[in-house]
Amino acid sequence: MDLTPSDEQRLLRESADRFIHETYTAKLREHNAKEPFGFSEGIWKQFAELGWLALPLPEQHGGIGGGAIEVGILMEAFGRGLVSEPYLSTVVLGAGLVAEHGRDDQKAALLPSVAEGTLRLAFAHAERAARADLARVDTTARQDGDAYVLDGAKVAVLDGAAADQLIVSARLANNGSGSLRLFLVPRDAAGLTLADYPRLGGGRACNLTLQSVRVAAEAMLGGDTDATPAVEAVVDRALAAMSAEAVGMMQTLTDKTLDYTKVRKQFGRPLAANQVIRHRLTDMSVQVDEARSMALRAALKADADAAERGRAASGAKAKIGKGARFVAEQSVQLHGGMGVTDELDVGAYFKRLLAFETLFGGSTHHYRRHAALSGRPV
Amino acid sequence: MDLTPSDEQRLLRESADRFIHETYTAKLREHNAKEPFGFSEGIWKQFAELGWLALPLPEQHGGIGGGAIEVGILMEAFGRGLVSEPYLSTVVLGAGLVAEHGRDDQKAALLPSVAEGTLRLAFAHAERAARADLARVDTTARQDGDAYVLDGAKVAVLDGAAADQLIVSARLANNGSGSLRLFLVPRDAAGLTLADYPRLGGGRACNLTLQSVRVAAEAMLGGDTDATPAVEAVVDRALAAMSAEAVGMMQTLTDKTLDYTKVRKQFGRPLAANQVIRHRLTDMSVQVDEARSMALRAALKADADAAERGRAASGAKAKIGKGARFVAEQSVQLHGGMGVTDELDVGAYFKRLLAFETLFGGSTHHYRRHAALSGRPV
Amino acid sequence: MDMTFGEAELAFQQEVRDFIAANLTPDMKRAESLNASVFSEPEAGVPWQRALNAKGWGAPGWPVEYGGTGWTPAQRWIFETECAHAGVPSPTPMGVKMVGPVIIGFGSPEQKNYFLPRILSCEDYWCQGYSEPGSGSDLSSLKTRAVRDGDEYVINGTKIWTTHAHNANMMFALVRTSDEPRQQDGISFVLIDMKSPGITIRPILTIGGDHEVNQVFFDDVRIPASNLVGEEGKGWTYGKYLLEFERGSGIASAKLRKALHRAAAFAESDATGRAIEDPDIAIRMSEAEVDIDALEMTELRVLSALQNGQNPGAVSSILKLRTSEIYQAVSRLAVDVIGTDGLYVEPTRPLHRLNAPPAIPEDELAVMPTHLNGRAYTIFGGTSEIQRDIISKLVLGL
Amino acid sequence: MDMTFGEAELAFQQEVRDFIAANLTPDMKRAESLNASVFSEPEAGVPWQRALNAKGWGAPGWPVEYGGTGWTPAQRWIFETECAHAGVPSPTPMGVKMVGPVIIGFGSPEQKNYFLPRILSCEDYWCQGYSEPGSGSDLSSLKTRAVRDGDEYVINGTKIWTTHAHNANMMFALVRTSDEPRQQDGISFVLIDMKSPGITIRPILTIGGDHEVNQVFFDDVRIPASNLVGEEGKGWTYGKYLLEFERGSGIASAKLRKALHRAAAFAESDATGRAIEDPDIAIRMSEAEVDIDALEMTELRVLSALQNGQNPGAVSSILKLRTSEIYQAVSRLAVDVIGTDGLYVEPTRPLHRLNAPPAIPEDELAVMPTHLNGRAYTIFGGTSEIQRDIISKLVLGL
Repeated sequence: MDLTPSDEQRLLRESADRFIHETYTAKLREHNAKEPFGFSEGIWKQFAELGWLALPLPEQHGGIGGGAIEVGILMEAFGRGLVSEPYLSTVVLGAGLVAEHGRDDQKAALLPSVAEGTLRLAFAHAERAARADLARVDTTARQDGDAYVLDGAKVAVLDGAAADQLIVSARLANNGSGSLRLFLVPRDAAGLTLADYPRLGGGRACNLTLQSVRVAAEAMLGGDTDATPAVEAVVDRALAAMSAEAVGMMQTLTDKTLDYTKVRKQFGRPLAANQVIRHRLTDMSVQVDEARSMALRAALKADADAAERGRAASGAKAKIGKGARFVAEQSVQLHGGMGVTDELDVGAYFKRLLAFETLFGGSTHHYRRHAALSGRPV
Repeated sequence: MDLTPSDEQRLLRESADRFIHETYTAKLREHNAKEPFGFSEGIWKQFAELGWLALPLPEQHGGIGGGAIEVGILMEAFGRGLVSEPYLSTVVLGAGLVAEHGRDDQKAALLPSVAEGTLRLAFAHAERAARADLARVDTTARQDGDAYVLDGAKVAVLDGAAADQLIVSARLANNGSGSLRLFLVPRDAAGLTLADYPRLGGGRACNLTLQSVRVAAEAMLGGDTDATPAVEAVVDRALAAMSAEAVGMMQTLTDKTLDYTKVRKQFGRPLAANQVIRHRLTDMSVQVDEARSMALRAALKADADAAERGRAASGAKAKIGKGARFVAEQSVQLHGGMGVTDELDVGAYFKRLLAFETLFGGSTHHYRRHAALSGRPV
Repeated sequence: MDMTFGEAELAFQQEVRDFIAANLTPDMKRAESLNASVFSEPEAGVPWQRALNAKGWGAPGWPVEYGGTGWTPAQRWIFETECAHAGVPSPTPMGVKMVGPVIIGFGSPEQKNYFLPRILSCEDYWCQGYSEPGSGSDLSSLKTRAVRDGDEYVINGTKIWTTHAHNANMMFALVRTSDEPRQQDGISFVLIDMKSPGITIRPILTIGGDHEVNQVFFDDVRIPASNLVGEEGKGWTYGKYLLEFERGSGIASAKLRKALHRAAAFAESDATGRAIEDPDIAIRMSEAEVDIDALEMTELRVLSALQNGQNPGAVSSILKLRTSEIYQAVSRLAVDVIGTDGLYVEPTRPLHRLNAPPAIPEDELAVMPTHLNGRAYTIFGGTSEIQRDIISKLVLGL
Repeated sequence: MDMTFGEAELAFQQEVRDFIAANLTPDMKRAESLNASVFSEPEAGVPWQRALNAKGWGAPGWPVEYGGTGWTPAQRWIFETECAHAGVPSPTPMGVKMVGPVIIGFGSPEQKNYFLPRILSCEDYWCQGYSEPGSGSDLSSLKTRAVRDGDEYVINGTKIWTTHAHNANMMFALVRTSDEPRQQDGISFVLIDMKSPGITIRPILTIGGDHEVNQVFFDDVRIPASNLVGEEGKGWTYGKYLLEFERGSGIASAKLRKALHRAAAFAESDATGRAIEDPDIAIRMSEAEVDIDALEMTELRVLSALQNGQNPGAVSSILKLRTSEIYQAVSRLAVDVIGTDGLYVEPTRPLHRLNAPPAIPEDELAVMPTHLNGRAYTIFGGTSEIQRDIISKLVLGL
């Protein structure tokens, strides 16, 4: 038992922090917001060169074979910089699903390109009626000879417009009725319509409709087996990654607020001279610390059995969600009027943390899942 | 629309406040705790003489015909004094059930004696398996000729040992199976066993078992109709009364804490010089004010239709429960070491407010009931 | 004590309902339902204020001689409740509720004659110049300076958080006319024509993406000395009067209830996957509703005290604090109800000018910006921290 | 980074389990499960401490030369976790964890030779004389005075909140030996025989009805001057050393988890009407469990840093704050689980001396007193308010 980072992990943290600090300025964010996909192709290329896109991918398919801890180190730095490049959607979710559930030929075909930065993926799973229920999928896949025909609608597809291929979940409509499958669908497939929009806190997302979208049978990810366990595993790892990202945001907001309240004067003395504000900052830093512990736990349990993994991931998402809300709201509050404008970074972190809370379900959802996975009747 | 008290209401408040202030000292409470029933027969007689026992009873049966507002005025004063006399159990619940659901002969036989202070009642309804669910009653009443035979067990019967008659709820076991009935059972009935105990925060309560307790058919309260609506109405009024009592306790605790923190010095200055403590006291007084509003609302709606009455009563219980916890916990906290001993009153108020929260279900239970009565699926 | 309305009150309620039915246009209603800011855009707020004025209801709170209605507190409550329920526009209060009372209380006869009718009719659109960068909730430290020069004042400095400065043709402002040992003593209350040379307006976009507030710069701006209200150096007193004028008259529960009902409607729709079936959402709806019930009761207790000529006491100072907290809880609940639809960012502003259908249901559009902008509720007009400082002084004698 | 145990660690875990199985008697176990106080009664605590001492585990934290175990942090964590899980007694820490380290650090050779073995064997039962009425969390203002008189000190004054003074035969105390400009500089650390003439003990019952603390009066109490530890006037430094000795070594998560599991067991029983089926209870169980998970991870991070010879930094000062808050949340959850059974007041103390069956299930007896007494967690040892003051200084540099 040892929770101190290895030398490699320390180096990774240093290089990620340095890159973000030097490169990922407010100016870059402003630039990225105007890009068609909401991020910078150049930065994405640098991610590839730094080996970050390959980091968690298996070594036999062009990856480095890192684990959730390493992804967490990167994501925390990304959170500090409010990075909008599609790391979560392409590497953690997209490539994660291919690695977890894909056939060997699919891994060999797709993963090296992801590692090189030449292929982007997105996961089209959530639906309007499902809310946070991962199991609720109404989109259907009807087998038609050598092809599948997909019909349905998806919401909140992260970076969908930037993806070359979308991994679309659907339930089988005829053979094997009701069982969940994942399909690789090219973004420009006939019958696929994207409603692309700028996303709260940076990056883009889209809603999409599938009207008789026809894909070859080989486009089914993996063999003809239920994809639910793979979806749960990969989403749990995404929760761990997002948790680390949230830690980065929370830490940065707390640091910024601390700096501001030390300098900003009111009634002739710094805001931080108020005991109420000092205690608020203390509670913020306690929340950051607990969030850090939970993100680490979710990463350490990312390869544990499904129940333990799920409890750690949902525990992290739930607790960090509450903590993130507190830290974000108090950061805005303590920045006063300037906190509620788009002129300071604080607002951007606030919005990105709201997006964190919303994605894959909020704190109550995850406490409930935690309780269910603990055998409590909920 | 006018929410200012009438002259009569003002006078009642003044006389109740004066009585409690002059008579109901810590010394009396200490004395009462050693009395067999946990209260003073002499004080109970005074309550009768002051007309307080008659206050909410119908005029045709020896009462004064006051309403929930008047009861609330009394109960708030009782809360300030931590009164342990069985007003809630005998007058609000017991006589309330007789007035609401009893036959005219029962009202004529019982209510004047309650008003005079010569008859005490208690309501034996809650059961271990039911938790806060008023509708869950497993005790049975089996009709046997001209009698009913009661079997079951009740918990948390307030002032049961001090009562001359217990009003026991049971479900019919043969004729009209499952329908709820109330029975007047003498405390010394054969087959009735009381486990009497001192109650958290003052007064006494008991658990009781009924083993083939035989009562005459006339002992059934009211006609042969379901008693559920009467139970709900009377418990809602009890919730309003308890809410007012809680307001009295919360106000007193806040006053005491304010006084203490102004005087008690630490690091050379009064505790109340700390901004964190001033804000805490502010939040306590805000909670008291909101509690006062909700107790008033519950009283004003005590005779409204069932849904509106229930929403107001459950809303008050839920919100005041949360506020009471906050005020009680912070009062103890701000009194420091002395707050966690039995040497100051603060602990007694803390315990009585805990008892308030527990009785008839906690805040979550009542928010859920509020939601259900508002047509929300819970 | 009772909560029921008498016959006269019921008749008045009907009159208000009839008025609203006759004057609230669909455009106004849509603009209001898509309004993510505190106050309505002029295109909705001005015609509504004019309709009120035509009915004689342009400034209910003013003395009758100046155009007030002489309503009882119960009538005011009925009016506000019906307006909130119907979703009428919320014109900015800077004219009717803010500069109006100050002019009535301290203005010259000429100022009264000239300005008051123009306030009622919206001929003048007012903004407020109080806050400055660096002064925050500590107004007494303000630095914008007005120097007397013959029959004029020359103003230099800057004001910030100026709501609707870009729509206004008039500003009332607190400016420093002298330096005194007590900073408050050197402050005066002046009226400024926004078309005066030397005024520049810099928009400040809110966290929700709206253009509601501005920074206003004054560079040798000249105003006639007759635009001084009352005495020089008494501006602080007038500013405080204004706060007290408003205090204890807040009727916010009706608007909060309306906001909650809108959130409930979203929760019951298929667009949110019937969020109401999540027990957490259902129970939080009840929590918010009970909080609003408590606020309403407190408001009614204050109104009843006023109606009986009593001083409602310090209770009224608690209302702002709770109103802002409940507002944020309700807007947060709405955000949780719409789930991932909250990720959608609509750049068009004001939202009601949007023509093409967005990627989420149109009536959800204002939910997230409303929540984001609403974080300002616990900041502007004195942060909640300062409110607690004040309450601990007033209510607790600390 | 990994959370799994190596082979040696697993072997040690087994050794601890075997030890507990062999030494934890049913009486000790029952006493502990019915213990509503922080520390066990001597009848459970003393035999357990003696068993530990017989095994050589009497004072794991001491240097090996004085009887310490030399455990790695991971071993300490395993030991504490297994003990909590099994529900072993919690002897008072005043001997092994408090006065012991001070004597080791600053005592004379004679003091070490005499007292340390008696601490390990419980021959001496220690209590702590720090707090005084009126000094609260501000210890530097203490007034109990020790005046040198030949080879003795004469002590006058009073100490309060003295845990188990009624069981103890020895007290270590901070007393004032001189008046200095800095109040702290006049304080000395002395050892007092509790059987000395002039000592009176007044019991103070806790809010939960337990006799755990006392007020102790000193009326011309004489102690040998050789009972001064270290130098006169340095008592404040030794007291702080003691706090730092303890800091960062807290392993509370295991005990909290045990308390939560007990609450869960109640919730799953018919005695509570299966409270667990109330989704609010079930979800709060998960909230508490996740809070404990976070605390445990923080503890493990601190242990790992120590294991690698690093300074865990300010993180450890957060542990007390969160531990006390989570403790109260868990005890509150247990209270909500048992519902109206919490109304039952049992006068017998300690609870494990009860012979007749109570009106509620016996294993619920400690729930309410534990909750009531547990309000002290955020008060004693520096209130949570003072903890936040400290953290804001240490962690945030404020």
